[in-house]
Amino acid sequence: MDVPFPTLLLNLGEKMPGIKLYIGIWLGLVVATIMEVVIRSLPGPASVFLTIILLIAGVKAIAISLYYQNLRYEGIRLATLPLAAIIGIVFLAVSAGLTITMGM
Amino acid sequence: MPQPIPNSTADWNNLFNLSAIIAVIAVVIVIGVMVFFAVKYREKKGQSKFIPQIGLSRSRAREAVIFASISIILLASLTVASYRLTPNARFPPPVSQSLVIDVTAYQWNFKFTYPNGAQTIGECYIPANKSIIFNVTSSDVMHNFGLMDFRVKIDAIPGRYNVIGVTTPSLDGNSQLNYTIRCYELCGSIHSYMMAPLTIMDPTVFNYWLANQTATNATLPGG
Amino acid sequence: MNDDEHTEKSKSSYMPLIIASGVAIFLLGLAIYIPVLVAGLIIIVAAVYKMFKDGAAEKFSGTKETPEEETYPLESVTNEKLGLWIFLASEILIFGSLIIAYAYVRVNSGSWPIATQTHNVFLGMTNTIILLTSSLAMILSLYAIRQGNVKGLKIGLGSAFALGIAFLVIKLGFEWPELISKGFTITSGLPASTYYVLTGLHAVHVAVGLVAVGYLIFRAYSLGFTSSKHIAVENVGLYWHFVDIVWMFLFPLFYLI
Amino acid sequence: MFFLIVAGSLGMLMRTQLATPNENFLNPFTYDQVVTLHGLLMILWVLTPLAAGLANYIVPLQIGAKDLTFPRLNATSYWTYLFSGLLLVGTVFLPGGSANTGWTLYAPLNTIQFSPQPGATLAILALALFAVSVTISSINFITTIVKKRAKGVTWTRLPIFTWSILMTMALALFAFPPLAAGLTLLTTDRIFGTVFFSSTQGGSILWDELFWFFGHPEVYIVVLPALGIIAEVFMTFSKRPLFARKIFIAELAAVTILSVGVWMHHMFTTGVNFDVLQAFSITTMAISIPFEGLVVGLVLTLYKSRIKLSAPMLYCLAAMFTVTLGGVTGVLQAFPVLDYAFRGTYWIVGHFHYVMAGTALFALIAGLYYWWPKITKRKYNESFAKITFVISFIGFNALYFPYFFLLDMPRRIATYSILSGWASLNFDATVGAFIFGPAILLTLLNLILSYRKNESSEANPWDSKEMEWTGDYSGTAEASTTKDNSIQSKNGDKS
Repeated sequence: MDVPFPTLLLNLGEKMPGIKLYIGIWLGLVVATIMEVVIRSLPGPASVFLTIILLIAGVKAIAISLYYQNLRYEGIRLATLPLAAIIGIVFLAVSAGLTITMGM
Repeated sequence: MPQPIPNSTADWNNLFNLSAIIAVIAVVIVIGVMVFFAVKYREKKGQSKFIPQIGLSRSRAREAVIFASISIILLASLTVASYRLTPNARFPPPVSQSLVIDVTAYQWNFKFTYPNGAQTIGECYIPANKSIIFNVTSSDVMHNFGLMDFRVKIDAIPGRYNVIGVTTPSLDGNSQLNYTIRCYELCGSIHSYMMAPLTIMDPTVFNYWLANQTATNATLPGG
Repeated sequence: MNDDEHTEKSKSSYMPLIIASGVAIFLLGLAIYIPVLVAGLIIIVAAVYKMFKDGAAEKFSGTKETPEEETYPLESVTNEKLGLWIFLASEILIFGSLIIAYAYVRVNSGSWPIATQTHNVFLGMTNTIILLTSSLAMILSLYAIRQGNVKGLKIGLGSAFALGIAFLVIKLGFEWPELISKGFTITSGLPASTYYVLTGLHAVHVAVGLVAVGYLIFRAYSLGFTSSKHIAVENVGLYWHFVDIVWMFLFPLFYLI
Repeated sequence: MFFLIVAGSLGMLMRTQLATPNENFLNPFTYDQVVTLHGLLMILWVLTPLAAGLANYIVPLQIGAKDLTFPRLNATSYWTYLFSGLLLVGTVFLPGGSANTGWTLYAPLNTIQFSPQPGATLAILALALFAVSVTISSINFITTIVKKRAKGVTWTRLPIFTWSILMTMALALFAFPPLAAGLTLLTTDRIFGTVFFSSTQGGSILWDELFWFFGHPEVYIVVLPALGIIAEVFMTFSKRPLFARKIFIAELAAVTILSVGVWMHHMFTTGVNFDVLQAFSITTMAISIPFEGLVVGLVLTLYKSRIKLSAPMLYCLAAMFTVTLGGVTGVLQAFPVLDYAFRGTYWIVGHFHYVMAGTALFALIAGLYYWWPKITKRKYNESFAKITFVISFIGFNALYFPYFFLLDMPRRIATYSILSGWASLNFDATVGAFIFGPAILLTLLNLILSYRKNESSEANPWDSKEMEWTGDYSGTAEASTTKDNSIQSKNGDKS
């Protein structure tokens, strides 16, 4: 518990990637958004849309939280907070979902 | 002549007594030990504050595991017992072998619709020695179709049909058996009065009554 | 609880009391009589303005931990950032539950209007890109101030603010009137309910974010940030990006699927 | 405190109403409102903040911090809490009265169609404001406990009460947002005419899900601090280290995590998919195992000790009794088939009053007595405290034990017929209520009186080994034994 913590990690929060990376990410996000819309306009079963589009959305969210919210450089310990919340939500979603689909 | 106890109630009582006994034993042990300690190790006058250490610095993993496993065994056995009973209520015998009654709860009464379309309000008549399936829903707020004499309950939820099944006992000597259906979910001001008598009759009498219902599709005066 | 009062006294500020009472009066009005709501709103706005003036929002920030405190396992994180992340976790839970509610009623109800026919996908996409861009502006302003570039900070914040405004204008000024004219009003059944409540709540978050960004701009001009002193920029940024993330999900859920 | 008295008197009103069959002391509608307010106030505005209030003073002391991390946020949380409570109480005076749906606010009875009075809307908004307040303070506490521990207060040496508060607050952080979401939907339903809960497309089940996802953790939000207090008091008054401290903490954590995963046992009779319900009944039984571990650990703490039966200790023993009884009755409800009979009856009422009113209230009073000299530098009247304890304990059991025999009496009924045969037990309960209520009032009076005659107490009246009393956070004394899992045991050695 009381291990001495490497001092070089202490100012990780301050470490930031270059400006180019941010703009690159932004371009990627915009492209992803347009892709979502394009995919929607393609013919095909709705369930496929749902999965693909939500996957893209998830990727976008992760990208934002990793780079814009700087989580990638904060280390996993801080990330556990949102992760815990997401796990809780997924749990609620699954249980609630079961009560719809298989409810008698 | 005393009213017979429905099977579901008998099973329920057995399970309840069993688990209640275990529970009481558990309470008695825990509290007994606690009170015993509290009395035995009470601080006496002029007693030195110095107490000999007995190895408390040691981790108590073993004891914890033992306690946990004991309770796991108890709970598991009770669980098995309880799941053996559960299906009686939730998964009744097929519709073909049973009388299906649609129950619509509303503020503040129950409406019973019989297979032949006959309706009664605020009172229910069912034959003895038969498996009955209540198909419960609600037309306004959330109610609860509670049949405590059979130890079963199911929520009456708008937009949703919930099934609860009971097997009626035989009359054994009584002309008819009288039970009460209550609402067990707060549903508004008159909740306290929301109940309906459940009458179990001899099957032939019941069929005659039901036939009459269809002939003159008269709904009985609501309770 | 007396203990809270003790803390309150020792800090001798009436701002929390004023804000709380304002919110309370606001809710009172919301429930009973709308003019009261306005009164509450005025109190809140006044309090917020007061906080702008004396930068009290900074005083809300925590006391710095002294080096001889145990901070395992989060040594590298400031108290404010930790607190903000905890807050964001709760926000995740709120929006998550709302989205679950949406999915729940949607799956339960047999028929659901086809999104692309109800909603204007183009406007939705524009809004998405606007939000993304404002996020970019936000992070770039943080980047700028880390370099000590105050001008860049001001530009970044300004554009983020403007884009946020643009988002709200498009949503409330164009989309909702269009939908309402189509008879897709808030009272017209579950699809409308879910849409207006979720996007509405998101819009409220955007508005709150705008206030915060406005505060940052105000600070940037009055007291000023330096390359070492810019916790507020980073934390507001975190919140802003979170609002962005939420929209990343709301957009496909409502406009595409 | 104020809310405690209000809610308590509401409870008395109910008991008066139910004392005799066909009573017309309150009309049914008023009775429903009383039920609702009593539930909401007691659970949310009394028990939860009482623990938070104690923690607000004790946690910084226990971890050697000057104050919470965000004093302003703390104040904000307090004032929002106060105003939300005032709003809720205020709803009574509105035309049409307050919410009449029971504290579970089941849909669709909570919608505008079935409870049109504005008071209900305001009550819901007050609840939302309270959720905000709780979220703020949980942010504050978690940050404080993680970041502001004095040198030497490592996670291993963190006092049990602080542990319990940490977990309580984490749980609150998890539990309240879904409630807030549900309340948002409900508010828009009531004000802007959306149709979430009035819809028949699973509206009311949806409310169940959201509400109980909050509702069951809330029970543990109330109970965990109580356990923390009991542990502290046991350690101090038995001069013993906590039995198997690390395991105790691990069990606390297990309870915390599991408690998020059991809420559907409140929905056994909603007729939703039965496999899910059985899974949840298993998790419910799973949670009882670490919980039992906690109780056993506490009891074994007393083994071979020197117990001083002061008032806090007595209250904690009482709390142990009630938590055990409430716990086992809870386990019985974990079986769906048994719950078919229990649901919505006075058995349930008895169960959760034993857990909440019993455990939480007794333990919190114990905490008040225990830390009173620390908080106010005053001495309370010990013998008076003991007398009030005896009275309140007798009253409590006279009040709630009969409920276990009212197995078929529906809860929240305003009255019942003489034929039901519930009269005598209800009368007992009412008598108990009229013993219990005044006893609690006397307890408060005792604390207040200790202010009046200012006879100051010494710094550490219980000569406790806990850090908030000794003020020694360095842990240097135990530095040699950091591997030792129980610091206090070394303290015992030295003493």
